[in-house]
Amino acid sequence: MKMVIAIIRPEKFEAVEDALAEKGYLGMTVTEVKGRGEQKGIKLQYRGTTVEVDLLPKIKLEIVVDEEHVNEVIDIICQNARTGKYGDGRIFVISIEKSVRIRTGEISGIPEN
Amino acid sequence: MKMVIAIIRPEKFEAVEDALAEKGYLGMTVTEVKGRGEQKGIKLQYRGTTVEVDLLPKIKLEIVVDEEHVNEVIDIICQNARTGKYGDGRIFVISIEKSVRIRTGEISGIPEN
Amino acid sequence: MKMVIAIIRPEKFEAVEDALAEKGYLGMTVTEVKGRGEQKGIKLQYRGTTVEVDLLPKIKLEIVVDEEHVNEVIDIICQNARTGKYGDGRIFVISIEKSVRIRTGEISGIPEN
Amino acid sequence: MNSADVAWMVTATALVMLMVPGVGFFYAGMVRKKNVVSMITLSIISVIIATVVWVIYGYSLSFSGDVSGFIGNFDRIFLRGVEITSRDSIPEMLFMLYQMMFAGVTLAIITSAMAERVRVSSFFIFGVLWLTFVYIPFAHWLWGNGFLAKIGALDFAGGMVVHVSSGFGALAMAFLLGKRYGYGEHSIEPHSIPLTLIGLAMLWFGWFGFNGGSALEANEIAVNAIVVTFVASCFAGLSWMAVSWIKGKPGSLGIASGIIAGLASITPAAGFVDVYGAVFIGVFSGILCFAALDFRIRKGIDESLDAWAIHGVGGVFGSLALGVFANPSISGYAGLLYGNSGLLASQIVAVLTTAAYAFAVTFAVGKITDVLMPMRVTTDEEYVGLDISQHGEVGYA
Amino acid sequence: MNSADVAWMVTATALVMLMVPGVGFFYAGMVRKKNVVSMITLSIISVIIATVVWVIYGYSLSFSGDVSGFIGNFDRIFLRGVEITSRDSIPEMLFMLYQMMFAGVTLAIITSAMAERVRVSSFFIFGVLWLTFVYIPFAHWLWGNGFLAKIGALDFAGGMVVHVSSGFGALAMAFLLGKRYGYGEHSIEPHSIPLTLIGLAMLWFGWFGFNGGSALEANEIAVNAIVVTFVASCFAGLSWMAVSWIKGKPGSLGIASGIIAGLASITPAAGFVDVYGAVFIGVFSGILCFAALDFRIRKGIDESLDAWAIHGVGGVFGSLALGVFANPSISGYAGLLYGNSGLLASQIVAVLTTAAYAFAVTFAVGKITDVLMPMRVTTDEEYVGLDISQHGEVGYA
Amino acid sequence: MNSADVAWMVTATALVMLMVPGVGFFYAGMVRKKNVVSMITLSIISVIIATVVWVIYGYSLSFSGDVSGFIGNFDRIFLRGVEITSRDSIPEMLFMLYQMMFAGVTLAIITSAMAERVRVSSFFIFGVLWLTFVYIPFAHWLWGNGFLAKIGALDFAGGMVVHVSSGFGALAMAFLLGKRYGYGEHSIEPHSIPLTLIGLAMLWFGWFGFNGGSALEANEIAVNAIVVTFVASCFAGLSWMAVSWIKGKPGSLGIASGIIAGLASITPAAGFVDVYGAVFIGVFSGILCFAALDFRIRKGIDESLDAWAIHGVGGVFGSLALGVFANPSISGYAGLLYGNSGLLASQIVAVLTTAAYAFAVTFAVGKITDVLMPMRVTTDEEYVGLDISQHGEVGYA
Ligand SMILES: Nc1ncnc2c1ncn2[C@@H]1O[C@H](COP(=O)(O)OP(=O)(O)O)[C@@H](O)[C@H]1O
Ligand SMILES: Nc1ncnc2c1ncn2[C@@H]1O[C@H](COP(=O)(O)OP(=O)(O)O)[C@@H](O)[C@H]1O
Ligand SMILES: Nc1ncnc2c1ncn2[C@@H]1O[C@H](COP(=O)(O)OP(=O)(O)O)[C@@H](O)[C@H]1O
Repeated sequence: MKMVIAIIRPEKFEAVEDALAEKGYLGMTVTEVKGRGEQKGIKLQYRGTTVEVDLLPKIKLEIVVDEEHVNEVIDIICQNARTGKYGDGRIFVISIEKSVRIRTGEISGIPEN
Repeated sequence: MKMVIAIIRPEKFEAVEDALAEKGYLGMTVTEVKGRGEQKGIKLQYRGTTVEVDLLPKIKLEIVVDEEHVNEVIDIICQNARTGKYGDGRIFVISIEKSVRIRTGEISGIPEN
Repeated sequence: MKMVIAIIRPEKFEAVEDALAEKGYLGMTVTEVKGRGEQKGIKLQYRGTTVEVDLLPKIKLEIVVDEEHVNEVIDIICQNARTGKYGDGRIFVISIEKSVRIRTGEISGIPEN
Repeated sequence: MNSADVAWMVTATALVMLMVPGVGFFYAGMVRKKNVVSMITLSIISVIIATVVWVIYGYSLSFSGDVSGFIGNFDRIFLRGVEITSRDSIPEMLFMLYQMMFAGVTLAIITSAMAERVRVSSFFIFGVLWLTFVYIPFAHWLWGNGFLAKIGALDFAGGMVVHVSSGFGALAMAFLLGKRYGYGEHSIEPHSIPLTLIGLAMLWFGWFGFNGGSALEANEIAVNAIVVTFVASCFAGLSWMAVSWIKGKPGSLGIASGIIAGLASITPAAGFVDVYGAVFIGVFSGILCFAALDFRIRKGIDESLDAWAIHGVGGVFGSLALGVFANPSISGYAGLLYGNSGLLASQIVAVLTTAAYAFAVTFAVGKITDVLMPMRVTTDEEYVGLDISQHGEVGYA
Repeated sequence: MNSADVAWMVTATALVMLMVPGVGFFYAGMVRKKNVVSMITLSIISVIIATVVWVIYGYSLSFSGDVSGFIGNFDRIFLRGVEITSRDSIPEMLFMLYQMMFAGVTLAIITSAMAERVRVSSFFIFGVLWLTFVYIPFAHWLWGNGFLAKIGALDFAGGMVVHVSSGFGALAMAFLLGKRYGYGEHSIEPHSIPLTLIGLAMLWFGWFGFNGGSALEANEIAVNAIVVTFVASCFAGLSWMAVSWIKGKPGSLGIASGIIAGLASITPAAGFVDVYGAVFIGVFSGILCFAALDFRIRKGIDESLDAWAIHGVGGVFGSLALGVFANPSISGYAGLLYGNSGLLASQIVAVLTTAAYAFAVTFAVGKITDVLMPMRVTTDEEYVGLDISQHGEVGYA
Repeated sequence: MNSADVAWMVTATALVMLMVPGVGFFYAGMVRKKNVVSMITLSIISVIIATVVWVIYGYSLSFSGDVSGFIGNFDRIFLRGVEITSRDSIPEMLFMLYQMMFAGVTLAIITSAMAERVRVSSFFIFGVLWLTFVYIPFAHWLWGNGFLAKIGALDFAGGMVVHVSSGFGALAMAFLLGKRYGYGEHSIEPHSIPLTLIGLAMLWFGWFGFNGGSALEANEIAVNAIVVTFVASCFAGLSWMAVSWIKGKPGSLGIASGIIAGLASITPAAGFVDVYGAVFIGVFSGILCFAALDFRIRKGIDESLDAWAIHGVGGVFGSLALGVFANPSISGYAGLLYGNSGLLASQIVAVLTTAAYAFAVTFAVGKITDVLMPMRVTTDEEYVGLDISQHGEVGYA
């Protein structure tokens, strides 16, 4: 199993959420975060001096899916979170060794690496 | 070393926290998150129309422990976070390659995979 | 690619942020968390009884960098987040299998393990 | 018409009005984030219900005429004949509005027992019934020349009409509605103490109009009322803090609760006792209401925001204390300390009557409402919170 | 000088003053977290601008003399000759201050249409121009014995001067400034409903001074005004809630909007109609303003915080309704219901004139400002939020 | 008894009372989340302490009789003989209550210098001592016919009694307590600007009672006072904003600070200067207090919430400015501008005396308290925050 970690614009969250649900990807954990991109933040011209706004609010999604669905999830997020401007965010994929459903205790993932 | 990531009900947090402490698992990082489960959210009947509440508040725990303690930590969390109803949450385990204690600079984990 | 996860004191965040930027590490995601260390929290003497404050506010940084930069990032964080007192926090490193830039769709990391 | 009295009473009316959202904020800060909107809205709805009822028949049944000591008549129905001018002091229309705010505040206080679990639609039914069968009779009995007034019972600004009624009513509702899901198992923490303290500020400020305005004129009784009110509130805040400090720390919610306890306790007495009485009432109300709160927690009763412990017990205590401390040099009424035991006797009768009636009839009214439309939300609705389930809103984005 | 009138009007002035931050909090809770400081600050700046303008020439041009019905003269420039004492009722200086607060509140209301996108420096220019070319003329026309007053049009406490002017002005500004980035595409949710309800509490409370004080004396008109004001607000809250409940849930923002709609609608009428008129105005204003809000959303107009739908439409409705319901037993003016069609005719003329003028001249004033200094921030500044980009501050750390 | 004066003074008393939590919210928004409860509670405790002291001996020592110009006597101890009625104007009991609120507000202001580091139990001791040795003497010297009053020094509503005392007292406490842990090393950001602005709204509103009520009657002095107060506050907000804009952006906290600076500065002068004086005082107070704040930051003094820079410097400036601008047509007192240099001389003596005394005696009182019980919490307690360590509460869950 993999965890897809996506950091997206807050205003794109609804679209991404709905698109994922439509394709049956319901499970997800959402965190409000702040992020600084590789281009640093937004530069505001201000009376000669430039003020840089470093940390902008972002939404972090964590979605655990089976390996074979990772690419689809990435595609859905990319399509729905993209504006084409700096700050659209990143997706990172990490490996989950074990996954447990607390309600039942059932272990639904076996370490894959 | 492993990081045990548990997403639990906020109202079960205290019980889990205390139970972990009792067994000597003190270190942990706690984040307020929102989550959608695989059954989607709660459906509220409302004048014929059904309103779905997707994202419910959850608490995310991140607990880094040595490999041999992972199962015990999982057990403690499961026992104390379970209500048996949908929404009890999930536990994911990932692999930590390196762990550094900032105060001392000491590196306490060696990559295991 | 690796994700460096650092949990630091909120009051050290600015220093860490600036130091990282200076060395060219701009990308990062920041979350407000609460943490309990391995020494538990701060003990307040209070009229004979001891009150323990378990969860103290911390800042979690997630910084994804190429393998060769991990150590430098860790050093920068350690130097700038350290007070030498309990509660300075921890750094964990995990492996990123894939990294996608949403804006362009470009996949910038290949699984390394 | 005395324009100075009008100037003061218009202001006092506005001050009492501010107490309505004040109760809302005070309560809302103490519930969980997911019920903050619900808690404030219940107070706003309370004054809306009170206004509709009052304009149609509430004022008339409370203050117009008297049917064998128990209730008024319908002569002032739809405010028929209520004048905006008068020969002396303030016009009846202003008196009507001032009293209307009291009805609104009282209904708001009782929402304490419904916190985080009441169905908003049912609350409308409950509100109308409760005002009709509890508040209006009380207002009539004590202020509309009803039977309690006739036996000589005194209630300056609503110790019984407002605080005993809502306090004991809330206790009844706590039994009727049952505990919040998870109450006693996991902690249900206040989500925003600053919000509660904003509510406290509005209540404390508004109480100048509540007690000071109950003199109905800008006179020495009004002056006495605000002095003893403020003094009692401070001493009560201090005494609650002191007793709670012994067991733990001097929490702001404790000081705030003490202040409200002092305010509720001095309310029936504000026009009758002097500063010494106020100090006494203040100090003891803080201790007594703290004990009551402690008792209700030990009994595991989820009267969530302590209208009973603070308003109910405070109202009872203050109503009795005035029977002891009433100083004839203030308004002519003498208490036990000044050699008159009759007043205390009347007060005891009135307190027992109102407390018992408020508890019993509120329970009945709640039961009837519950039959007509369930008063409690479903477990799922409670779990996601009333803000989403009842109002379709999220307090903080 | 009548000291009772002074006592009331000093209080009323303070109450209206509180409405200025009240508007700020009411609006600020409904914008995103990144614009909360901006939204409150715009209200504070509004009263500062109004004060400067009013002291220098605003008061004089509004209330001193009359130049062919359109504007006052400069006799009271720099408050020259405005006395702090007087033979009867209240001194002119107090009247001046009371009116100054109205100018401040009105400018604050119009910021609705600028929410989350206005450049703060340009707002200073806009504010001065708008007060000069819209507010001051309106104040003169209706209250300074200008041409609308001369044709017999009535506006008790600012239905046209305050609410039509700011409401239709806001509509014009919404067209001029355009939508917020992303409006209609993704949801722009209120970030703190409690903050909005704190604003509501201040507005509701302050409105006692706004309408009650417009009697300028502590008399029966003041009494009538506060009674009908409060009754209308409650009925409007109820009717808005009812119509919005049909489609969804009874949201607190809906109840709050209804209350403000009722307050705005009763404002022009508060000194002329009785309680029955108030109930009618209340109920219908809730329905009408709800429909207006619904209409503006369907049209995709980003008049962000609905000054138009609530204040504009409410002000128009109330100004017309008084032409129907004015009860001669209150202030001597009779409406259609009492057999006088002349008043309604005057009201229609006044409403059409003011609505059209407010829309057109605000648009022009906005355009001129925009030429002098762009009124809208850049996309980047809007994206990071006005708190950081305009004020260099972060609302919540 | 003049019931119009009573009507106004009862209201004014309530308004001043609201300033107490107002100071609390104003300060609390500017500290870190972990100290929000502490900051508000310190203000609430301030008025509680003031009430206890005032009722027992504070009022008597301030306003009863005179012992060689320095202090009152014990004739009014326990409010003995303070009447609730009087032949003319307002009864002494109302005056007593009104003055009590001033003592509470003043103690609240001084908590600026204790922000985020004071032990709550020690603050009780400090509060009692400070009121006894600083506030009560000041009230007597200037308002109780003490030696400063006798040399002709004027202080209309507390420029020296309230603002110089608390401002210079705060400065002393900042030296005594030392900096907050980490001050100057990492940023200590305001955690909620909206909360601070809610406090501002209460203060601005309450100041109508603070300055307007200091006329003690609903008369032309009250009218003048509220006009000049509001005008000065707006101009000060504007000038502070302007000077701060030059270096950066027009932050809301800057505007708010300017408004408070203007209010503090006009306070001693409100009953003596006219609108022109108010404009001057307003504009310069904004600039001066900004400079003072800038100076104290550059000096690295952690007088955390700037009671000194704003209240202290504002109070000094306003007290001197009235010696220049006092217009005899307001209250009969003439300043330098009207050819009388004597007043300014008295003002200079009074300002020097009070500023020096407030600094020195506050330092001494703080030192004594510190010996009795440490005034500063431990580093660990400071680190986790006073909310948890002092009150056992968490502001926001
Ligand atoms: N190296 C990184 N490590 C962790 N998070 C990152 C990194 N780079 C970017 N992010 C996250 O992604 C967000 C968007 O990044 P940015 O570089 O601005 O987007 P884009 O890729 O569209 O230019 C940032 O705000 C941050 O939260
Ligand atoms: N696939 C997933 N990826 C990430 N988080 C998940 C996933 N599934 C569930 N979660 C998290 O676990 C929480 C509880 O999940 P849910 O499915 O409702 O519980 P249960 O397993 O008891 O039915 C969710 O709110 C979400 O935060
Ligand atoms: N085992 C752990 N798992 C997850 N987070 C941890 C763990 N140990 C510490 N942390 C995080 O690091 C923070 C600081 O830890 P602490 O042990 O107090 O610091 P130090 O290493 O300086 O003694 C904690 O508040 C917590 O957020």
